[in-house]
Amino acid sequence: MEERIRVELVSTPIRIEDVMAGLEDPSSGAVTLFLGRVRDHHEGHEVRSIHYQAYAEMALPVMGSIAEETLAKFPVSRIAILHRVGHLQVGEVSVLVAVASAHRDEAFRACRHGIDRIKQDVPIWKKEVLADGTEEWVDARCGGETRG
Amino acid sequence: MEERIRVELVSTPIRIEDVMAGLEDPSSGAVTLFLGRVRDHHEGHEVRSIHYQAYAEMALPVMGSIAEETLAKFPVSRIAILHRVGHLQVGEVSVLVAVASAHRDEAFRACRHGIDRIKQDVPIWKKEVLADGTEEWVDARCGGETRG
Amino acid sequence: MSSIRIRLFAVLRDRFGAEFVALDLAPGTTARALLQRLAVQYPDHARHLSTCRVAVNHRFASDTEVVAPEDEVALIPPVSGG
Amino acid sequence: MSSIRIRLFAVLRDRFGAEFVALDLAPGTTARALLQRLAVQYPDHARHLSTCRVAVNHRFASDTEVVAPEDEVALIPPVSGG
Repeated sequence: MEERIRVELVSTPIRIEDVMAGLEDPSSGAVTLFLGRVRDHHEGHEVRSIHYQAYAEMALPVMGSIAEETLAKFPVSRIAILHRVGHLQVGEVSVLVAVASAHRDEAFRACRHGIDRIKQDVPIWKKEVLADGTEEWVDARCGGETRG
Repeated sequence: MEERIRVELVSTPIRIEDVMAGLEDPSSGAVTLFLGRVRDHHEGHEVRSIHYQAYAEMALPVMGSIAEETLAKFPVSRIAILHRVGHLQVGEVSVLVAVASAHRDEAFRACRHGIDRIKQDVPIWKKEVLADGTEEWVDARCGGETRG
Repeated sequence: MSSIRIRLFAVLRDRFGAEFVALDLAPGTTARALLQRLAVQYPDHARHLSTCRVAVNHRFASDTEVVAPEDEVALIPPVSGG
Repeated sequence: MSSIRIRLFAVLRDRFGAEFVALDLAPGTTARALLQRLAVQYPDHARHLSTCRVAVNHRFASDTEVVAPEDEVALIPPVSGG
């Protein structure tokens, strides 16, 4: 399973090209990628930056389970899930999910499944730093956050 | 419209990182990307490489129309569609569709729409070079090709 | 009667061994009629011609669109890009 | 009766002003009972505690899972990663 799955929690910028290189597989004609980036707005207020806090000892195995579950559920060959922690500016990549598969239908569905499950279960939290200097933890149950 | 759409037909390798940089937009929290790559097999035979031929004068405007149609149909902010032509080896990227949006649901749906429409209407054809040295044009109506 | 040069691609270009095929063009010829005339004139390629769409000036033409001598006409076999 | 240290994150860590909260642990205490005991002991945080899931040894625990003193227990507020 090792080389089919790449799961990482990182504190430095996520390098897309590196991740894509790791998904190379001559039998996979389709690759889908999802990137989550820090947006400049959330529910009507202006966001300056976001601090991501993780329960790392649990987040990593949960990300690993999601990767394995995705490989079991869809006929895909490889998956990469990376999440960044620490202080991120607007525009920086917070999460990456990439999937390689023979065909595009399953590549899209598997990638979507991966990011949906991450947003449900991975113990990572974001605290927004707003334009007025205030900071607040985002509660994923309220408002549009789960659509992010 | 200019800066929201990037459409290119290229004869050199597609550089993902460059394209992603062009999709940067502080209001877009979600980016989806689809890459089509040359697979080492197709309908049971072994593929060595693929030659892509385009009717360039028509392919570019059709790609542009698909990009505009996608922006009109989904609430996405930016889209890039690149297709490579010429001789590609197994593993090389033939097509890229990338979409930036505020939320992930529309980013996934718009990206999927883009690649589906490309495979329907863009006048580009592939000729496979098989392991036994024979070459043949792929007929997208037969077999699994439209699922690629 | 004027003549028109029709662009060929992919499998048709290989079969004809040329990038163009010329056809006499009666006034009022539609895209569909043009394709049928070619199939009559080149019965060996009729099966492949029947799978083609006609493009006029870089857009897919409807069956009833009339082709003029100054138009850029191309035959579009089933596409397989991506 | 033994005691257990419970890990806190995000909004709870800020509210408690600490990375851990200690709780006396009667034998047979379930994950659900642990959360209820905390809410009684810290009524100011009861509303936030009620939104948490309990993790035992890095996995989400069911309500009826029994917590042992040597387990690593954490409270997981609604996650907002991605």
